Amino acid sequence: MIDVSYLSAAPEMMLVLGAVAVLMVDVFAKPPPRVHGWITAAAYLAAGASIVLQWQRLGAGGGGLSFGGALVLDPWAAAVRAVLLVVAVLGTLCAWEMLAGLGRRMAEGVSLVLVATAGFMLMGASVDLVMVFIALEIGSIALYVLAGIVRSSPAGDEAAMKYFLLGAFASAIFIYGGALAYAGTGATNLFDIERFLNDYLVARPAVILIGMALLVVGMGFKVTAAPFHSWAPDVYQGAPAGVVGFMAAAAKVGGFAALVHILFIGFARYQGAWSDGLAVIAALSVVLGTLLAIGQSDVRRMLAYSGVAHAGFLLTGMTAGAPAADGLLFYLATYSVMLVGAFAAVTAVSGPAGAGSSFDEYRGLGRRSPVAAAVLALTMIAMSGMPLTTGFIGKFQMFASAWDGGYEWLVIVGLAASVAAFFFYLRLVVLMYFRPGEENGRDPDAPLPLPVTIRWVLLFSAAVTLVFGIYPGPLLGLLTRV
Amino acid sequence: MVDYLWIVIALPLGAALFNHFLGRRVGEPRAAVPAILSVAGAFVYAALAARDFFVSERASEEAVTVVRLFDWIPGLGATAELLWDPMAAVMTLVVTGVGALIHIYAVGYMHGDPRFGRFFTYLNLFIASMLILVLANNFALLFVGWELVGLCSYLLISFWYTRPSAAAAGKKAFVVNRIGDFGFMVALMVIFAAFGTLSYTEVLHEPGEVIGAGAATAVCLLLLVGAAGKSAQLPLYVWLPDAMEGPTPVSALIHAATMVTAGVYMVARTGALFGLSDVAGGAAATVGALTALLAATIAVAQRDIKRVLAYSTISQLGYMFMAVGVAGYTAGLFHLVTHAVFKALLFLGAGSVIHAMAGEQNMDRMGGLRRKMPITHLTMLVATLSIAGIPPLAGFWSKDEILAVLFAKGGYYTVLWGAGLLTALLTAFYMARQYFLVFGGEARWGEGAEPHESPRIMTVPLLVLGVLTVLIGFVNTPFRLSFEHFLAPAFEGVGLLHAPEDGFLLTALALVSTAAGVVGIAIAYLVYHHASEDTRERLLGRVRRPLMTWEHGYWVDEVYGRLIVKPGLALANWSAGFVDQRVIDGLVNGIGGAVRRAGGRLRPLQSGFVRSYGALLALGAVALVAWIAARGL
Amino acid sequence: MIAAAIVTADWYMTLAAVLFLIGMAGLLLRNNALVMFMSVELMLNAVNLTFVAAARAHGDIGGQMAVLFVLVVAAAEVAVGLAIIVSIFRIRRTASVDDLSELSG
Amino acid sequence: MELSDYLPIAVMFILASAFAGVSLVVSYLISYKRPTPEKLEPYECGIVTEAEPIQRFPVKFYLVAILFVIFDVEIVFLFAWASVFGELGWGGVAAVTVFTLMIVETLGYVWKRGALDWNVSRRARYRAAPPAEAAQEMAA
Repeated sequence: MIDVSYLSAAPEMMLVLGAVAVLMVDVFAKPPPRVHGWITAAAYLAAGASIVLQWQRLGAGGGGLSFGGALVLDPWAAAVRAVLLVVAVLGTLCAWEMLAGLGRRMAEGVSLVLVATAGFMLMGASVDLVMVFIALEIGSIALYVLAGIVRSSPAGDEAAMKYFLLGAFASAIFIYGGALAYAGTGATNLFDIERFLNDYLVARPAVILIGMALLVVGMGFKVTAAPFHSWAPDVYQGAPAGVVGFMAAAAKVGGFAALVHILFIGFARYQGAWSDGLAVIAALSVVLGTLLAIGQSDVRRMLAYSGVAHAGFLLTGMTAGAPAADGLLFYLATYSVMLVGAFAAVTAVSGPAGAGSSFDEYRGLGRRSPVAAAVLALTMIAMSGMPLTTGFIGKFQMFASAWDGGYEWLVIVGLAASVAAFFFYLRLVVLMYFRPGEENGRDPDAPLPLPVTIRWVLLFSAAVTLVFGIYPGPLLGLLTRV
Repeated sequence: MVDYLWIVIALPLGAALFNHFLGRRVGEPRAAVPAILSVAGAFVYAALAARDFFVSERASEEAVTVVRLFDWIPGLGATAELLWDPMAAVMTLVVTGVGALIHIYAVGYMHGDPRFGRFFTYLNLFIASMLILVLANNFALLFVGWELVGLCSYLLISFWYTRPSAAAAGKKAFVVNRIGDFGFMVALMVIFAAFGTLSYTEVLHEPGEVIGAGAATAVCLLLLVGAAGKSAQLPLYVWLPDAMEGPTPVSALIHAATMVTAGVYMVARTGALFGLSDVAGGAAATVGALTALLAATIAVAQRDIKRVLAYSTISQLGYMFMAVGVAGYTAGLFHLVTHAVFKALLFLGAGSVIHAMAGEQNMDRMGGLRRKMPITHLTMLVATLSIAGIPPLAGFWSKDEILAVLFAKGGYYTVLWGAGLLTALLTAFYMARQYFLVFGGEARWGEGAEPHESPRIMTVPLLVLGVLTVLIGFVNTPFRLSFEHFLAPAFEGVGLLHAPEDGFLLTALALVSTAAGVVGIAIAYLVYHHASEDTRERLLGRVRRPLMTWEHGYWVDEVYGRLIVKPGLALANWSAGFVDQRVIDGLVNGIGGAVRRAGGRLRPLQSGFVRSYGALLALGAVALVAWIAARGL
Repeated sequence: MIAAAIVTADWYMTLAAVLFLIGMAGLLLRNNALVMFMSVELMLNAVNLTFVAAARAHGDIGGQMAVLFVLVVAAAEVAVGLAIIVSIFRIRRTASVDDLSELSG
Repeated sequence: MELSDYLPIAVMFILASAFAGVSLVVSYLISYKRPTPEKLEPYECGIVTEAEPIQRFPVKFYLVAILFVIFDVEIVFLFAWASVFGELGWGGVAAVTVFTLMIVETLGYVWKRGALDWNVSRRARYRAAPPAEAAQEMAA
């Protein structure tokens, strides 16, 4: 009955422990911000160590189900955790200035980041629909609060409100899908669902199919796939700059991690039905995301729509089913690092807690802050899928999977959108390097202060994007174990 | 030697990095030193590595070496591998050799520019990218180089970005190239789907066993779209004339000698695939012929010294496409090499003239420069005669071989041969016209202009290229086909079309094409040098209509604009006076605008109201449920 | 016995579907954040009803356990949601979500 | 009746949603929109509203209510545990202990932050250190 392997949830436990410690230390000792930093770092280290242990266990042939079948320890779960840990560390560094500016509520902010990370990590490990739901809510609720954590910002409040209402709506749809799947199959565990669908010939599987579709909708919301994306631009624009990169990347990784388990394990039997559905969503996301990004005049909204398009590319690969898994992970890992890097530059420009990032603020950035501009330019180029960056390799793998899976039309749509996408990615680069700085009273060439935490994030994401773009072998090798 | 071939790429790349970080600190003349040395070093290294190819009695398999660097994208069969065969060697030598000379020249040309170091950074980056392109052993790496040279081209065209026209030209180049790249990317997907790998070694080795003629035609036509974008062929040539906004060394290196020939190189490289499809080859040759003729007529009426050369480049690239289209790969590559030399010379000479005239590019305000600039004059004369096809200069041998190959193919291709011949006549005419307008006759320059010969750092490269223009043609004369033998291992197993060996026929063809060149020069001499001002006006007045059409490049920019922009607006532009610059937002910005408008139309979706977002979400959910339920039931 | 009078699990599930749709309609049609939020709660309760009914039909305890988890998650959502609504109300003096449309495009 | 035999539900689900969606769209498309402040009042009845219809409660009621809901609902898990107490054994006890400790920790946190004080003075004292944030602190 009791098949609990604490190792299979150890990283999350470490993070939650860290969150608890931050809160407790804060109320009882009222320490300076740096103490929270140490605790957070310790929590990340412990989580990282547990992930390493998990890899070792997996390498020794261990792993498997745990906690009554709610969690699984497989290479996918471990790799997703590693990606999320990197995202969380970068995100925390990026947000640190904003968090430290929260004063007495800083501890809450820090612990929310830790808890959100734990939640999304759990999404990647869950193989039970109820567990996925709980993990999803742990992550999401923390993000709702983070979006509005700067009290003095009306835009932040609006962002939090929209995120919350729509997120709650999407979660309700998701768990209703879970309920219908349960009604149809008698199980919430994905392996049990798989077994049921394999063992019995379901004569009229309407309930199960509807449930599956609603599950896809719920996850589609989290990963900002069109037409479930509409929250993303507003939330990215309104939330405090420091956390946006983390919010965007973590939710996307978590959402895809869970979607992969749900569809590739639980509903593998119905691949014919869901891969067509995914293809349609993917095409819609790619086209809508690209078209809408072109007209934007705010960097964060542009990045949000580009995120919609990227969700589309990821879904494009997913249509091929299980063989696409390692490519997906590579794409997720590299894209989220790019995303956090881009938002680190955005944070440097709009200030740690700022809302909105008009294109005009980026004029002449190349002179004001060469590092931020260079990294932002690199991430833009990488997101556009230029060769010698990770963006190209990720995208190519997605297209190759979809082509192999028989979705040639989807690949053509994706390629056409990639071509069009150069417009807006390059527009920002041109703005930063080939346009004079704005002239609203201050010196257009005044150097932009770059906090050391943000500089680290920028350099790290640039290094990852370039090194693994030129020489992706090791990363691919690591991830193909999935 | 060959094992460390990556050094060839690493050298310019290292110099680019050096100048990127230290260029501003080391100051103006010194920043160029590592740049020049790295490219020259790459040339020397490549020449030494190519040494083996000159030993002719080797078995052909041995001549082709694949240098494996590291596993790049294992799933795609894309290993970072360099291919070292005679064709790659030729391309490498052209890129680094001509590149090194142009680097030296640029030291003088870019003198005093505040972004001197940055210029050499881009230039070196370009050389490295171009070498990746030509040395790649798989399509993925080829694509990497392909995109990178495009990026460098974009950066260098808009190098003087404070000029709005330069920025617009850069954008135009980039966007048109994206259209070509789209075709190329789809081609890559199809190749990958059909062969399961992107490696040349596997794809190009007897591809007929894997794919049928239909699939091969599709792949080749898609590749051709990509090649047409990069090599400025119909209908994607519109970016190249505008690209002349870049500094002249850039025009010489990228938009004449090297990058624009990448399309030709790619078609030659994939000759095994093109060999499977007569349709694709015919399409390439036809596109080439049409482009050659069309661009030559446009060049006849240009007034800007660089635009003449730009259209001339497009026209000459058309020749190369004709050659590779009929599988005359040797002829095409031979012309590629000679053209790289004499066209670089022409551009550098033009740059020297522009430099002397303090930025003036209109040939109507030049004239009589022969005595002021003796070295420039002499070298330009050699290059002009060469491109006009006068023996025994380089252009004669290579152009003649292309025409001979076309004639040998016979049938439909005889028509293309005729077009090529007509183009040769026009080429001779407009080049001679340029020569007489710039160097001959009376000085027409305005007050205060003081033309002078350029400094030695610019004239020495001119002289070197001039000597090469005289000599390089002799590597492949009908009497001694050294170049063809040299390249032979690269085309092992590819149905290569040779020039006819019938001595009489060859002589006849050579005489005809020489005659065309002579006639063209003679007409130009009569009209632009011999005739008095009045006679000339009267003569030109009679052909005013076609001349105006040509001067405005058949209004292609305008036509493209009209296809996309609102017809009324375009009509207004049409009648408003055919001003080229005004309607520069042709196809390119038209498409951009259309896409942007589509995006704008979608924006109300994002009204900011939570409930409308919720409604969108709900509708999406309902639609997905309905769709999946319908599929599954 | 009339067959139709036997209340099967289907009846409950149909009721749940109706509740879910009512909640969805409420969310889309009302513009007061609190009411919208209550609609979400209604949707979650429809989920609970489905779980319980299906658990009953399958004779499986798992569905009932799921209900507990959904309940708890709903409570957590309530806490956060109300806090956000209160916070907005303090600044803007309104609970109408249509007034929150400054971020758009 | 087969459990999987839910096609009627599916049809109704789609029809009802489509109906709702279509009526939304149609009403949006064909309706006149001339909003006036009166029309946007929650209760439009001809008389100009002078005050908010409902007297608002102080935030502290809300805080207590929320805390109650959270702690109340969390305890639900103890019932589930209690019903299989015997089967779970010491492992179960350990898990529930951890769970309870987390709840106690939360309680400690809110208590220490002053959320449970009906009387405001202690919260004010807590905030005395950084006074500038007092204004932002209200709903914490």
